[in-house]
Amino acid sequence: MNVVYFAWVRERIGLPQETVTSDAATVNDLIVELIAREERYAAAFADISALRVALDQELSDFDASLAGVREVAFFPPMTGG
Amino acid sequence: MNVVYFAWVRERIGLPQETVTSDAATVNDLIVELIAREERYAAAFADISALRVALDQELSDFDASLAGVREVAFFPPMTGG
Amino acid sequence: MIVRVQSDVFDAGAELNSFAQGRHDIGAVVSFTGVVRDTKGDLQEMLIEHYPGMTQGAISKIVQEAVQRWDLADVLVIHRYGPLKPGAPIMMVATASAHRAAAFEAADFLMDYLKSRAPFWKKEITNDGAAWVSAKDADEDALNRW
Amino acid sequence: MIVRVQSDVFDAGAELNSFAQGRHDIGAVVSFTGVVRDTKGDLQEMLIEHYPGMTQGAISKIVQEAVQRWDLADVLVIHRYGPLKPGAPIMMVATASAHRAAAFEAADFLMDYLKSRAPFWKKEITNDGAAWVSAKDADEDALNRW
Repeated sequence: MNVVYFAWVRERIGLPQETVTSDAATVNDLIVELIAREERYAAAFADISALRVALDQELSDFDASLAGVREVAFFPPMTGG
Repeated sequence: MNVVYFAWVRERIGLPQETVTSDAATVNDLIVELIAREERYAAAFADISALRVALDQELSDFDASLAGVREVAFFPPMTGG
Repeated sequence: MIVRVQSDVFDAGAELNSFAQGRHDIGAVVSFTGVVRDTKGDLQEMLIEHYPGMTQGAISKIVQEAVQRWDLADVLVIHRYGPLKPGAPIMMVATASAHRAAAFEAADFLMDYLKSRAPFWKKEITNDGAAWVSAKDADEDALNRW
Repeated sequence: MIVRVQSDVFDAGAELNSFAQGRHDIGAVVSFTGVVRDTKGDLQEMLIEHYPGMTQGAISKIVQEAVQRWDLADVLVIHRYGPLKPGAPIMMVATASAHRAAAFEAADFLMDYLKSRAPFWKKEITNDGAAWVSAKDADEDALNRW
């Protein structure tokens, strides 16, 4: 699946998007996998309460299922307007 | 003193302003005097609750004193905006 | 702070663009434009009468009240009188502030007070005749919000 | 209903004038313009990042919600991304309705939701360095008003 990052999450991880092959059942499971990869992921996901997640371009929750999901996006709370 | 009328008050009385010589102590007293004059004044002042009064260009009350007042204005509730 | 009472038409877009222009301490600009409405399609014109000796002062007092209540960088009020055609702009309010809540609330407040405390009276000339627009209880009640 | 997401500058006045133009069932138009604020005078630019695949859809959903809640004749949302200079317009909302309360409330609602639910992130480049703008608790709390 496609994983995309925005704002300081993108900066900490050091890339805007990547293809991730994973059997993670939920967003939380995926985060655990990513954190285990490298320090920069651990830094980006250190405080989940400071993050938001969208699944296929819809805001979602960290315990949501990834079944059938093609794109996961991680970013800080939005600051539009 | 100068007495001015707006909107349907002006239309009922049939003139936009007039000079009135009166010893009326309050707005209410002045209205009693005007009503006694002619039917068109009685028609204009038939329902005081549907009227507003301004003294020297400031919204005021019907029991306000006329001492020193140079201009009294009668009109329906405003519909600006 | 600008208050203009005029019979001439005004250009709401041009007013918005020149309002609070070039200031860098502003984050939010709110505008309200009142337009002659003709829902039934039978309105020939709207006639707006006002009290020339009182209008400017009454509006300025309302603006001063808004400036005391909210942190505003600038305020604009334009209000027309005379005969207006359907679709024509009647009046305009604009507020500028560092933050959006102040700009929104002040514009809303200004409109509520201009509606019921600025000495204008509207008369509608329709195909069926002429009638003064009645003040609504809801408009008077709206003042209690502030 | 128009939603535009663009890097180009827009002309708020021209947008206001062409918005809901020629309609006679409208009595009230409210606009909000967000501007790059530089209170301290040390801002070089504001960088706005967005999520291209999501932005248009997220804004359209917010607009649909507003249209369901209020009796609106038209809605306009423009939001920019990319580098913006101090004083530049960031975004604009306009609402048109028969009555002022609906126009005001819907514009206020749209701003609250665009602030916290549209996928934009602001970064300020100042003389002292770069920093992402933090979301405020007050902005999230504002959603509870609706």
